[in-house]
Amino acid sequence: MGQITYAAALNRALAEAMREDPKVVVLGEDIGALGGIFTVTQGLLEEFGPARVFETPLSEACYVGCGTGLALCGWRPVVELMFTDFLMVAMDQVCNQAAKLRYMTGGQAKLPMTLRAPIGARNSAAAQHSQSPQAWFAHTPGLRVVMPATPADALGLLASAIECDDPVLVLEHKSHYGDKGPVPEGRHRVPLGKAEVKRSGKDVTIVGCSRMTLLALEAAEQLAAEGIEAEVVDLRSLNPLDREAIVGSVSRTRRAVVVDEGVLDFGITAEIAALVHGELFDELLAPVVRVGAVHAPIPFSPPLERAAVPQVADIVAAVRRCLGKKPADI
Amino acid sequence: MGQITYAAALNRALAEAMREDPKVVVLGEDIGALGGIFTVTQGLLEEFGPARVFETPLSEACYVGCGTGLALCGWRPVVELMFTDFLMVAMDQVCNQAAKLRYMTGGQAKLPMTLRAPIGARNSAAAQHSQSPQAWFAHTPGLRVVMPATPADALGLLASAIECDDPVLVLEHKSHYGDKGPVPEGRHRVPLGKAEVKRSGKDVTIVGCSRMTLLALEAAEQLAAEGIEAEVVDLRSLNPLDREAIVGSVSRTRRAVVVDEGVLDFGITAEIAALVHGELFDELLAPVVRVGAVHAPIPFSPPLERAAVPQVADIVAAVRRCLGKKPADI
Amino acid sequence: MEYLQIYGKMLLIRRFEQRVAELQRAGEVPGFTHLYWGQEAIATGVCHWLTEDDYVVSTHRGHGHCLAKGADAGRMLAEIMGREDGYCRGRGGSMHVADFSCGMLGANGIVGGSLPISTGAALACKLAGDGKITVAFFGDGAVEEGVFHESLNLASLWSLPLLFVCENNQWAISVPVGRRQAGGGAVALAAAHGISACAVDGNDAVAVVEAAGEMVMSARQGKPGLLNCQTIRWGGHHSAQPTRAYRTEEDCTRGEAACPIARLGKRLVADGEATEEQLQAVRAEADRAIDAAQRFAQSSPLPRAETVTDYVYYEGSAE
Amino acid sequence: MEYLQIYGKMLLIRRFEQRVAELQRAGEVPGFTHLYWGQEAIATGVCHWLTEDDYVVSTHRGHGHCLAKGADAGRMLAEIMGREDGYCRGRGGSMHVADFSCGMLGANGIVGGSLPISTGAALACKLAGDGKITVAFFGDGAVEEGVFHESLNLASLWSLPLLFVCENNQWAISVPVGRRQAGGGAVALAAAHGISACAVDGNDAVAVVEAAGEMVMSARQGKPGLLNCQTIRWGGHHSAQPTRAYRTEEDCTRGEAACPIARLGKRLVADGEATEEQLQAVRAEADRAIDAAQRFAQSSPLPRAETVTDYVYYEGSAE
Ligand SMILES: Cc1ncc(C[n+]2csc(CCOP(=O)(O)OP(=O)(O)O)c2C)c(N)n1
Ligand SMILES: Cc1ncc(C[n+]2csc(CCOP(=O)(O)OP(=O)(O)O)c2C)c(N)n1
Ligand SMILES: [Mg+2]
Ligand SMILES: [Mg+2]
Repeated sequence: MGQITYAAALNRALAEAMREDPKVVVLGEDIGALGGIFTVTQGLLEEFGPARVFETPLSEACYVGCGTGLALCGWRPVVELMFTDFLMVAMDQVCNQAAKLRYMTGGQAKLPMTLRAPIGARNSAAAQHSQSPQAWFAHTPGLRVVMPATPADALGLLASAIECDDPVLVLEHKSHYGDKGPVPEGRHRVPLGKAEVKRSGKDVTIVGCSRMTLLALEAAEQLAAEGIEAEVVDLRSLNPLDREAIVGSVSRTRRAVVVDEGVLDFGITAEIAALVHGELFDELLAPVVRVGAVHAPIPFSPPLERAAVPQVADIVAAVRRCLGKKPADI
Repeated sequence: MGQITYAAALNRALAEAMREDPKVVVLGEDIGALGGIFTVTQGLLEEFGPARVFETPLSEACYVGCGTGLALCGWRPVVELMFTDFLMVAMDQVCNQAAKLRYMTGGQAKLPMTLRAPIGARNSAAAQHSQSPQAWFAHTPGLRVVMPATPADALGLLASAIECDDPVLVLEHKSHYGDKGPVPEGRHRVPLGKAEVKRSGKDVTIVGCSRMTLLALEAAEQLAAEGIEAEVVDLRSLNPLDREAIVGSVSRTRRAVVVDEGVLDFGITAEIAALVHGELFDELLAPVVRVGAVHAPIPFSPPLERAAVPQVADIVAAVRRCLGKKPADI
Repeated sequence: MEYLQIYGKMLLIRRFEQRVAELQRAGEVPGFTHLYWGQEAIATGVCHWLTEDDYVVSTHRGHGHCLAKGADAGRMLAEIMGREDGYCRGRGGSMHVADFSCGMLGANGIVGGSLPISTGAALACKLAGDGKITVAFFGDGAVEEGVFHESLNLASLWSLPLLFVCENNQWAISVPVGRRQAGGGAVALAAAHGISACAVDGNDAVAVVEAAGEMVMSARQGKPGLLNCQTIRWGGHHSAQPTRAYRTEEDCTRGEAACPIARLGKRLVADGEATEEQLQAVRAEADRAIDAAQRFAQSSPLPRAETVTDYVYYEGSAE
Repeated sequence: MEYLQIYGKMLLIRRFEQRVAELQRAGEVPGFTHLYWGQEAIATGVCHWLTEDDYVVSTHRGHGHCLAKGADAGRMLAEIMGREDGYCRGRGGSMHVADFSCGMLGANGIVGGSLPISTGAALACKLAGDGKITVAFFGDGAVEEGVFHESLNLASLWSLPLLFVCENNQWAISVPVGRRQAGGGAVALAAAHGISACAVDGNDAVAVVEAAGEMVMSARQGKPGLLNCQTIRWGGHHSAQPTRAYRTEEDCTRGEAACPIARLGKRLVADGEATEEQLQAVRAEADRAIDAAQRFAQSSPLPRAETVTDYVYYEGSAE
């Protein structure tokens, strides 16, 4: 398996899909000559030309809607949002139109549109370029949501998203684009709705997705040195949510920590925690511990930005708490 | 105490605030001569004139932003959205601008803006006029969210919202506008962030807000006939969330059912359930039971619409399940 | 002959809307319906030039567009009555009625919401390269929404085969256009975006047909256009709304005086293109069609509650 | 004398941006900064006519607007460096810098995002009735966003004391305006909305001052206007972006040739309004001011992590 970056893996998924299926087209801002501000669409304009690669004006609502119209008429648009934050300008087109059209038309509409958008607090991009609002989209029936953590998952999930006949939102993490990882050479698909145990362990389950999966793996390493064996479940998809995988893992470890980069209150971790408590009421040895972003917009200044979103140390501390260890015990 | 409708109570809150404070102005579509499609702004144009009552063009993003600008410059705008669904067109202005400006400016901005918007599935208004997306807004730091269930709370919460120096979203329920209820004659305020026990009981706590509070009260009546005494906690505010009231009630009843009209998955009930399980891990006698809308947009046809959102019978069934009674037991 | 057909289509729409209003008063139509009566010349005149392969997108006031594009009155009425045999199996209702089989991509409950979607349908037409076009119908209120502007820009920039048809009935619910828009309105805005635009009397079917004919032809050649049709909203904003609360008596009755159907009928007879008897026959035919539609709709069952989560996704069910 | 002050302000902005770029290369400025260099004549020429009581709203490229409106370079630089003594206590950074004490209501990370807010500030000015106005600065890219259109309509409809200032530097990141907009651009669109608009050479400080003077006066009388300033983006979209990837060498260097500061300086000397020595003194003064600003910023501490949830709400803390 070659080592390529997350951005290159996404790029490969796009290029392969465009080669295989002439109906796949891409739309977005600065995705032509520049190749996207995170380089994910590099080379596509050269290879596929301007009848497949549509560089749009600065009007997110319109070009998301344009993707919807294309999809309704038999195309497979992949629409890049420069930052997930800008989806707010297109919220009606995403959540009120695309996500609902199939249902509202009683199954007439088929809407194979993929939306790609970067999340995450990184490099002091501040409050309007750093959000992780996945909870909003996971709360929107009709919209599939996936959040790859690694280059291989980025390739496999984006490829599956493009092949899916429903609208899929692929939330990419800004911190990952430059990260290298092993990626299978040939055809590679990660099915929507399948979590993956990225590390096995018997003492506690850490559930996360996107960047939090990577931090959870780091936390698990540190904990291993203390003799705590953490299992790391990477959700990969929020919709469909792999409830079986979550419950399956925690039914073995009987303890769970859930981590998310979004705001903690009313966020992703609440659903997972409620699920685990509900399903494993008698098995759980301790309350689920939730870790998420603070109750604030993402701040600019580096020490504040770091304090705003979960860090490895926060996950380690949460696991210890879940295992009933007071900070003083350690 | 006189009996007035929910709509009249909201109208009274607006008129009183405008009389007391010349800085209070209202903006929205059809709020002038027509008095708002749900009659909440009736008479305001006549009493306060066009320099206090601003009927806007059909451009939600712009007039929400206009409210923000007014608030930044010392006014107290109350902005009416005709349906909560249309907030999606203004999402950036609500969640990316208004909610964040105080933080992003390091406390310089003071943003006393009230947004009013009707939620709820009622009368076959279908997928784009029936949503209850409160979870999105409760997940947005910087934005206060309240959801009155009764005329008295509508008056008291809207009055408090207008006096609050932060942006407050008042989610009104479409089904309630015509409902009458007792309302105190004089000055009446309901503080933001205070839940209310609307019925006492010892066997189980039902937590809800807005219309679900009323259904919970009906359910409690039915259950009382079976000898089950349910306590009904009306959240009234989602932000601030009255965690103490929830935990306090469930710590006595040791069983909880949480109801919300929004989509169940990743919705409001998840946060409440996670909270209760986390805080009362050893006290709870049974897993929290969650009741919410199905995983679908709100359908048009009456039998489907009814099936989509929680009904009294669903709450009754949930309580029985929480008490460990199988449907066959009853 | 052509115009007799147009007369018949307009009449079908009128009778359809009248029946909807009746059925709604009788409690058989749930929710609110925004009736198209009085505006029939626009949908009919524009769709006259379209084939089944062309697309249209529509608004909350979409019954007329649907019928004019070729949808079946029975399945439409079934939808509006929330029945299982409706086009959207009762999930959509009046505000979301759609018939993909005839290129009608949907009414829309969000003012302006279908305009961005129309740019995508038009881009699909352009990519297909076979002369297909998309028509976006919208009201004067939609002109105020930002997506109108974004969609005009995209259509102009990409030379989309897209015809914007503004139905300027002067009202958005209770507010007249002059209290909502400054400046030159849809025509001026389109022109500023480099889109050729013209205004037409939307109560004159012949004028609409002629103006639309040219614009449809241009659109087929990749030249987007905008047609601003002056018209009149006959009733309240929706069927249950008392309109006299905010409209003068004169404004309320002006519509019937300008009735596009009566006007076309008179003209056909005066020009010797049709006899009074022929018109009578067309009217009788419309009545029969609506009666049949009603029978079809009323005989269709309501959807079963257990199916509430069907059709959310293409693949698999909710989860 | 007036123009010598304007020269000094432009130079202050230039030196500020140069220092930001240096500090960024040295790793002292987190994130990305969108530098205003080359566009100084616009902010300076427009703000020349404003008092402390007038409001401005700005964009991601907002340093110039801030300084021109009267913000302190030290507190700004502290903000951009993420320090506790920055205007926003390090919470905002370059893209959200604001100084309410001088009426600068904030840069904005969302293209077009501040335009709706400007209508509210302008309505506040109108309601105050004391001749105050609001100026909204935005780039040519913002013209494509729907809120631009909505805001123009509202300003026109309500006769808001609002001046729209488009800084047309021809680029939005890597895409030139011709590949993003069809039609007549900001001026034509404003005119279609009934707003008086004109274009001006944004690299010519004198031209900007003169054009802005008239428009500010009109705005004070409740007549909104739009000023479209042609200018040039000197560098990459942000300070770290290599610009030559998508721009011709010629386009990259054309800015320096048209430098508004050098141009004004030459003109002042040629017209006998200033001597070379006076300009020299102004330059030295700007350098001193920026050095002082840097010392101030560098001596300010970073915010403490424990304060991360401060300033979310006015009343009480996060919970
Ligand atoms: C984004 C949005 N804002 C407001 C509404 C509420 N609304 C429904 S129809 C309507 C009036 C629309 O006027 P116009 O576009 O002229 O169409 P008409 O009703 O006159 O046919 C309004 C305000 C809506 N549905 N969507
Ligand atoms: C709604 C939104 N879309 C996209 C972006 C990303 N973005 C930031 S600046 C920029 C270019 C803006 O161009 P222009 O308005 O001309 O300003 P300039 O950078 O040229 O000063 C873009 C696309 C954004 N910040 N907000
Ligand atoms: Mg209208
Ligand atoms: Mg630009």
